[in-house]
Amino acid sequence: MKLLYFAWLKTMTGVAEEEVSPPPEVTTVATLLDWLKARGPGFAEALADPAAVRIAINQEYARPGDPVRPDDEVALFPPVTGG
Amino acid sequence: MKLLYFAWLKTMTGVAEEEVSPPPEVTTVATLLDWLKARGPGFAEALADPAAVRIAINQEYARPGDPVRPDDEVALFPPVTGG
Amino acid sequence: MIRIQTDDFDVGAEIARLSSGRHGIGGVVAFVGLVRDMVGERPIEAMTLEHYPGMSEKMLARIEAEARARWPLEDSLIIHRVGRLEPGERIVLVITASAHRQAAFEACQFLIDWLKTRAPFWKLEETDAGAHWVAARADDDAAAARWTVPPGRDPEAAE
Amino acid sequence: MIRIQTDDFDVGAEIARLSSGRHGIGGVVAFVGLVRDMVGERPIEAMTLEHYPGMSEKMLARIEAEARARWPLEDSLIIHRVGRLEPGERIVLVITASAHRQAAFEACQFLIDWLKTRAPFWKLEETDAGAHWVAARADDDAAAARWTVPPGRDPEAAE
Repeated sequence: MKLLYFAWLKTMTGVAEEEVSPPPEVTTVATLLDWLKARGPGFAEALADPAAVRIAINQEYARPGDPVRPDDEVALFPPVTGG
Repeated sequence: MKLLYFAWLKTMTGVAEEEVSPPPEVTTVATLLDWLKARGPGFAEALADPAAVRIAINQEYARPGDPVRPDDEVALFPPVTGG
Repeated sequence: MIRIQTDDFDVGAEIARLSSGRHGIGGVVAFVGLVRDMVGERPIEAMTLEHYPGMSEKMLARIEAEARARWPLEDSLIIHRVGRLEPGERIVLVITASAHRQAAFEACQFLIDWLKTRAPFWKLEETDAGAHWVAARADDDAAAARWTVPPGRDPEAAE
Repeated sequence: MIRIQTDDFDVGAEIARLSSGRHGIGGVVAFVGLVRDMVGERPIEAMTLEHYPGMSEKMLARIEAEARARWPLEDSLIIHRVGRLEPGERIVLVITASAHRQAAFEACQFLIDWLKTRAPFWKLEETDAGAHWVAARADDDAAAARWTVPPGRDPEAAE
């Protein structure tokens, strides 16, 4: 699974892009976030407030209950501020 | 009194600009229009529908009851269509 | 600022002039009105814009002042052309600049809506059936009526 | 059409390109977003626009398609810059062209409102107190919420 981090999610986790192989119990956005939070204090802090984090699966906005699969591209980023 | 005509009021009356000296009973926009209508068929036709005619006195929109004075500049034109 | 002219205008240059060096501006909205080639089913060959010199400048300046009083604009510009124009040619330009986009959008719409119902300009259309003066549009009146005016502040007192 | 680029754009040239030879266009509305020099009381030295390559193009294209489905537009254009920009520099350009001005105004506002809440771009502001990521604005959400979407047609399904 490819993970992408943008804006302060990139700064706080220290990661822009990575390949991960989550355990089988990671089947949804919500369980993926729980697994990521346990990876270290930067991740725990960055993902502490789920309302502040937007998720896209294969470049489509996703909800906490949406399924994630091993070959997905999952992006984590704050609410957008362009324009 | 200086009269100005624009758009189809100019075309129908055949006048762009003229100096007139209306009789003393012409004291308002409404009485001025009545006097002008009596000047000939072009004027009568052009001024037949008062709702289709806008009046400006000294370059300010005016109402039928507003006073007109001998040294005024009075313009007659249809509803505007610029922009 | 307002200008009435026969010459064409340069939209990009006018936006740049209005916003250059003014770094409090976050959003600029520009409206450009163009001569269309059809009126209903009938092709238009050209259009002649007539105005009431003196009053047209006065009304544009007053409409602009009203917009500046209602919205926090950093700057604004109205240019209206007069004379003969062919399809595709620019007729009018309205630019508004503000710290935030909402004020710029509202003021720009207000300016063009009011200009279309209050500034003394008239269009003569040339078609293959001859030339005719364009009739005022009821939807322009409706658009202008959206911008409700407090009593005594209407720039066109008669309507 | 949509473009994401580091280079500046020429507003006048883009409006001319979009409207030239298309004589059914009666009104063009352009919005230009600029880098302001202050955020609250603090001067901004520069701003860096980051985006999610791939998804940003996809979202802009979808937002534009939505506007074209909702309003009778003759054409439209969105250009969004990325990279480092200083106060006064242009960030974004949205142009809409229609036979009548009302559709062009509404579609232009819709495009910038939705772009600001759905297209994956982020601003990093540099001030004398250091660099910080700009927080999303509640009034941008409110502006986007005006454009009520029929169920199942929301381009951002998650919100």
